[in-house]
Amino acid sequence: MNEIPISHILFVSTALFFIGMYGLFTRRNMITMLMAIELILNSVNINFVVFNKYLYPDKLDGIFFTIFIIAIAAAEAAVAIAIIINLYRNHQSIDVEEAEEMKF
Amino acid sequence: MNLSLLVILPILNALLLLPFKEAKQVRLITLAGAVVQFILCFFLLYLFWQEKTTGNTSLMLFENNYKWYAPLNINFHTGVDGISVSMILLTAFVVLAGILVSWKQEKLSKEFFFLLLFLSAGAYGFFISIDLFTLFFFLELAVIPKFLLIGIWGSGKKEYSAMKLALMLMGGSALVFVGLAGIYFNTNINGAHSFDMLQIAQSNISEDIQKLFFPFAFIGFGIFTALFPFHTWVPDGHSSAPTAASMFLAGISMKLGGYGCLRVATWLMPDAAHHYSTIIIILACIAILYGAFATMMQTDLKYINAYSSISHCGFVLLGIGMLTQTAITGAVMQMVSHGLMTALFFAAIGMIYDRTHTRQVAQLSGLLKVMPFISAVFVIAGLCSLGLPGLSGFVAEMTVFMGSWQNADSFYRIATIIACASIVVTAVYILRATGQVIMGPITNNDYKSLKDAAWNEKLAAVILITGIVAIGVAPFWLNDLLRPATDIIMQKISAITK
Amino acid sequence: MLADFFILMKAELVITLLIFTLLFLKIGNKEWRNESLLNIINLLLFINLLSGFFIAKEGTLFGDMFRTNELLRFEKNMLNLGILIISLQSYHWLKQHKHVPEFYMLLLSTLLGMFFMISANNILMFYLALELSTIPLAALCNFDLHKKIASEAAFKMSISSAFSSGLLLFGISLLYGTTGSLNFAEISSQLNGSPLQLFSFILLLSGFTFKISAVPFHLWTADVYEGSPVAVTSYLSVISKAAILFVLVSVLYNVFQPLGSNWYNMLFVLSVLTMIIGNLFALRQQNMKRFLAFSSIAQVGFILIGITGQSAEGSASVIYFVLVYLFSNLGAFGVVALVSSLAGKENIDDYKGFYTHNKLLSWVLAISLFSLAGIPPTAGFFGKFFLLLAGAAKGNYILITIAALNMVISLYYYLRIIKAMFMDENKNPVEKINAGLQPKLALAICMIGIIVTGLISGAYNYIYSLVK
Amino acid sequence: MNYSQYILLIPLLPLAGFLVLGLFGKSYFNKSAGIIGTLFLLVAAILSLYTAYNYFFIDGKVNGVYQSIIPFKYTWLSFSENISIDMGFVLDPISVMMLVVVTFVSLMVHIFSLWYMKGEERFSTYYAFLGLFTFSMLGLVISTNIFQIYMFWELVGVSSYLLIGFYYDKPSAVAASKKAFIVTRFADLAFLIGILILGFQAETLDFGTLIQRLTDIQSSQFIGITTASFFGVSLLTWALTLVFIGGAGKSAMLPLHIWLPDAMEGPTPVSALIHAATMVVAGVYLVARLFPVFHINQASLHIVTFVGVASALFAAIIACTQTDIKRVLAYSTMSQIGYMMFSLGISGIGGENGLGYTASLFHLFTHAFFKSLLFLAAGAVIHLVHSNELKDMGGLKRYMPVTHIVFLVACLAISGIFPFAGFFSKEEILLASYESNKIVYAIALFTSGLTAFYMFRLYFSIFWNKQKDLHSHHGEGNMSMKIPLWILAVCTCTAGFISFGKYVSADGKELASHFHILFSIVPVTVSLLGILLAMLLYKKENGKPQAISNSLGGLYKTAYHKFYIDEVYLFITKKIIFNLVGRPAAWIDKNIIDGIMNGIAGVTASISSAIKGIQSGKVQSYALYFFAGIIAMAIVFVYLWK
Repeated sequence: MNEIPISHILFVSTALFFIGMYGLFTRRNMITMLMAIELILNSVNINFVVFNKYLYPDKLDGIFFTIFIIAIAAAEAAVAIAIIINLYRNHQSIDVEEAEEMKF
Repeated sequence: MNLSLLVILPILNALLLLPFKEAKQVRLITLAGAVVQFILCFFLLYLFWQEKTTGNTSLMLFENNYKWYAPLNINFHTGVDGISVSMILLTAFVVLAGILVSWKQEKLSKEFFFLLLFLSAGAYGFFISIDLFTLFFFLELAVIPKFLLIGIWGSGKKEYSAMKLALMLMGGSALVFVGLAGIYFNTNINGAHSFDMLQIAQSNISEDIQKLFFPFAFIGFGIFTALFPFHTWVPDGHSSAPTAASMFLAGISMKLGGYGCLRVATWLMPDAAHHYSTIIIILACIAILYGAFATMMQTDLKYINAYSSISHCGFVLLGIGMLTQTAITGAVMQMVSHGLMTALFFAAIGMIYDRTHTRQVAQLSGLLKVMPFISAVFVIAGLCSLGLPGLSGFVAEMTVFMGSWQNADSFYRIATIIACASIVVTAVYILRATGQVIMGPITNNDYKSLKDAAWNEKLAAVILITGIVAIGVAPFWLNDLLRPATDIIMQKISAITK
Repeated sequence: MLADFFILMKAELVITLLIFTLLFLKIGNKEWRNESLLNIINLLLFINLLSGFFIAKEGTLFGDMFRTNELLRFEKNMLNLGILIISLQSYHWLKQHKHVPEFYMLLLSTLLGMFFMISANNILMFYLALELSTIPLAALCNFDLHKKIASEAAFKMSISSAFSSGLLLFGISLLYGTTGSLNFAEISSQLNGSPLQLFSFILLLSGFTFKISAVPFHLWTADVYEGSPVAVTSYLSVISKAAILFVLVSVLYNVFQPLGSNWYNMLFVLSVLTMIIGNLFALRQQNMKRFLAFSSIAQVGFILIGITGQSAEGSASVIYFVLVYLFSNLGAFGVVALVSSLAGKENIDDYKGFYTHNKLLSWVLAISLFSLAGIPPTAGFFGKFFLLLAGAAKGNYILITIAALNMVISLYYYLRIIKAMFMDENKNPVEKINAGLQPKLALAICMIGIIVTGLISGAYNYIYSLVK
Repeated sequence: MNYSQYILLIPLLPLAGFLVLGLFGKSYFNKSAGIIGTLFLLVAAILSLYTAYNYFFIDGKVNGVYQSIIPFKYTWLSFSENISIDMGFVLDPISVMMLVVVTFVSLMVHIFSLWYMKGEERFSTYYAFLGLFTFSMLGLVISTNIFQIYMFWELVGVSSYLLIGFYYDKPSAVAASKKAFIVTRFADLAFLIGILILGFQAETLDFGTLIQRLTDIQSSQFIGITTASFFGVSLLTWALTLVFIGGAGKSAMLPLHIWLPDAMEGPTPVSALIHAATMVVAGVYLVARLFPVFHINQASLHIVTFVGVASALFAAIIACTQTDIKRVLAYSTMSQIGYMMFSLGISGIGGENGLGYTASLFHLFTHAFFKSLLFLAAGAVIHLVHSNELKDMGGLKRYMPVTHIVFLVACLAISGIFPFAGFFSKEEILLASYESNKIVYAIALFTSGLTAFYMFRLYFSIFWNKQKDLHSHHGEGNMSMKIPLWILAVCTCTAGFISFGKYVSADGKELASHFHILFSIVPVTVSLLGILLAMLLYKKENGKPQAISNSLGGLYKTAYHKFYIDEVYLFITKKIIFNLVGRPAAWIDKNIIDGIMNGIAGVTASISSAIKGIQSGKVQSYALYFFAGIIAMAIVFVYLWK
């Protein structure tokens, strides 16, 4: 069976990374921004898995790392969403442009 | 004698003030401490003479070397030579007089005296340091008390002046730091870097390195001693400061710079000093004449004295730049002399200001009639400033001129002549001020009921005048004190000029 | 083996124990009065601090993932001390707060994360610990739930840190891709300076410098500091920075040693930028916390110089400076916390005439600021001096000159506060503040620390011997 | 004879007087200050007379040459092995002569002031200052070291300053004292530079050694100083000229004389002491002291001659037009010092050639008596009429007979009428100039006539002329005023008969007295003509002087305004120094240099606010900066700067 070349997969992960980046920079909805960050993390996950599978198949370091990232991303999202909810209580909005009171 | 006492005593004295609340107690304790310190300094002089006359020829006397930051080879290394002793004496005089002058300090007197003592501790520490780290430590230690003294107890645009002073002096010490770091990393004593001046003086730093770091050290210290064009903190700082702080500032703090220029920059980096001497001399000459001319146009007594300090400190730098033994001795003498004289001047101005509440020359007149003592003090300070024989200014200036003239080269000679020319300009501004303030008819009726100096002010003035006259009438003792020390500096310089 | 486990992980275990104790206190039926609760907690934190000084051992655990030694133990003790001081200082704030145990649970969780981070010997371990120390912090920022700016701060904190950890992870993944290992020692042996490795290192470095808020990764700092409760701000600016700095030093010095000349240049640029930008922003600030935020950014610039020293002196000076910085910054924050919670004022203008009624507090703040500015005889002078000296050892005098001149700029804004307190007139200066025992104790510790750690060379010499 | 036992007391006694009265006078001796000061000086005067006796008649002379004896010398400040400032005491003919003159005149002034200054608020201060001045002047004349002379030079300057400004609440006095000090200070600058050149080229500051080295054309020092040149003029000429400028400043020679007339603001006895008899001749003394060196450098000696002659003539012309009696006397002093100067200038060394030297010092000696007499007498007059202006005076001879007589004596003396002192000394000067330079002689002769004219103009205007009625006056004064006048008058009559050349000469050897009756005819006649003219014009009140001055028009006006030299100076100082140097310096300092310092702060602040936009408060832009930072770092550090 012909394996998919590593560069293809890396292309996907990098694309995912930048898509996430783009989302983060441009979305005004805070939840969407969080989702964009999840995209970045997922690109990292792909990277780890791919590197592990293709380059260092004898150890499972990368895979483990991926699992931990998934777990932590969940924790992060939980806290972030809690904060966003609280922010919504205070601001009556989850538009990121509402949260620009402190500057300069 | 353990020199650390000189630092510890004022600090202990300052700490002792803390529990007391009454202004009376505070100033008594301060005065007592200052008197003890004064006596201690004379005792030091006595011991120093004794050592010297018994033939002790070591570079530094009463050396003490405590390990401090061993991994970096930083030690608390103290010791004195003739130059330091004279500076210490100067400090003792000015401190005592300054405390006496501010006897009536009502506002926050505890803090005031605390800071004064702290400042004096910094100065003493600076002069006894052999280790460059401690030297730098004490140099910076003396900056912030000045900021607070000016900012809290000052007058006029005090916050601006205080800030300017602090920033410019810190800028100076930042440059000094770079210079010191350069020296430190380019000395190699048994495989280790060193801050110890005695060791550095023996190891030879290569000429290129010296040329690189000399400007840092020299300009850095130069800012403290009003090196043109970094002198602008002087007029504002001095004029906004309360009397005692002005005295300290001009009398002691500016001397830290001169001492540093000589001891650190010139002594440790003689090649570079030689290389840059032309620039130093030019700057010093500019400071001397330009300061004097700028003084002529001032209308505020404190500004007059501040600008004249720029001019007078120019002599210090000139003496150092000339690199002859006599000139360097003269530079140190000028430091001592200027310290005493300018402190006296500021004391007199402060006394006048306390009574008339103005320092504008145009608003004052005929004070001789109502306050003969203060007027006499003012005149004596003025005469010292313009270099009257019998007072210290003359001795110092003439020594600088003599030393400068020793360089048989028309550049040096013309520089000397330019510097000499300042004696005329000095006379002009001093006499203008005296003529207006002290003499003439009393124009303001309020002045007719003013009182002459109180005991504390008289005592302060007498102390300073004693110092001035002691040098002016019998300069040989100071000369004998300084010569061996400058000789050592000269040995390094003459090694390269030959 | 088991004994080893307990001894080596003692610091972490004690913290965990504390967290669980608090948890039980919370879920227990008894309604505690806040005052007694706080006193108990402070006592526990004190015991925690003491426990750090006994029974020590060096070694590694979990297949080389976790290690500990004298130096790390000392660093952890420093953090313990810091957390005790912060806890004492936030007494007045927490006294009126509904969620005292939660606060400490979150706080101690982050501390636990930092301990693991310091001890990490594996990049996975490091990442996990980093997240443990970050995620609760975002929650802590929002601890004053009803405050608008607090939630804004928390949001900025969580998004920024998530973003930065995303980039950090991306870097780690690339690093993993090029070296094939997660173990520090193995990574180090695989480094060859290829562009991909350099890129991954830059990403990694950005993650670190984000945490210590070096320019240009610092932008979140000011907003978060300003919005958060003072206790959290001081925690962020001192403890969290300190922990990351410890790790940064050890990672750069040990793991990325092969890329030394590369990261030297990077740190050079970063430190210059950080000092200058931090200073320039600090000049204009009106809010005390925001001001201290920028001042701490500028401080980081100086610390980076120490790191560039790439020598035992360098890392010793960094750790020493962190100790000094801990005392100084907490001293300043202590006063700010008191004024904020008891007088409700946070602006610099409010500090005008502060000296009229609060002599002692003014001096405490003044001395702390002097220490931050590096004025003798405070420890800050020594700290800065050693940092710059360590940096100068490389012969990069341009960096040193810039740094020295930046110290002058920084002096300006510190003196601005001093000026406001001592010199400026104010019709309604802050009334006399009755600090109470706990904050006083905290401030006393800071003052003693500021004076003693500098004038007495013991601290530095000890750290130096550990580093060596 | 061992001088050192008492000789130091001569300068130290006045100093002691200064210290005692200066420190405690106000509180303890305000009434008795005069007596105390006078007693101190009396002792000093007796001691110096005794010294003079000892020196001139007992042990000064060795092999027919007067030696210079140094009974005391102390190294005050040493700069290097060779160069040091010594405080010493030299006895040689001129210093001993000056000792006598200074102490004697000072004593007279002290006594005179007892009456004149009575009731002054600062009576004790006055005597303290007199003591200080006397001390400084004595120190000056006994100097063994060129730097010592400079020190005392400055000290006399300051004493003069203090005494001119004695009436400190008079603005004119304050201005005058300031002017006197600054002008002389300016000259001192030249002196100082001259000293530096001489001292370092001769490698000594000691007078004896210096003169010895610089007159020995073989010595390396002499070769050094003459071969080195600056702007094409040898260093020796420079040095001597500069030293002479110093002397000219103190002696009010053209063009540095402007302070002297103004200095008359001081109390009149002070003018008698300082600005007539002693301090102003310091310049002459200085040139005389360095005379051997001057002599070897004729160029500088020519300058001395030229300046002396010009001053003599110039001052005499102005003196004819002034109406303030003290100013007339001041210009007359200047003119007489001009005589002394050019007399030195034309002199040679040894035998007949040295006549000018002897004559000059002889004139100095006699001038001291008659000029201080004139001043004291004028003081008495002023005390009576309370004015310095001639128009307030007239016909005073009936009120003050004593003053009248002594004034007449002094006028005759200064005009050079036999047998008064001035006659002898002036004859010698004229003779010396006749023998060496006819032009100088002619000018001197003319000036001599002018001198007689203006002095008698003064005399007649004061004591004759219109009859003024003084309704209330307090008499001529008591004995303490009359005694000094008489003593000085007697001296004025007799001093001329001393055969001065026996004691003071350029080479220390005896010089026979020069007195040719035939030669004297011309000068005396000229003087008599001057007197006659003055008598015609001023003895009776009439309109002739006015008519003459009107007919002279511009010339008179120019002379009356002292040739506008004051105005020139004022222009230079006010317009050029103040406005073109001082003001710009202050401006530059305030605006440019300080402006740069403040500008740095300002620029920092403006950068700070310019970049505040980075901190926009938008978390997304923060992330963007973050990312941009990474990209930038990646580009820089991965590819550009490894």
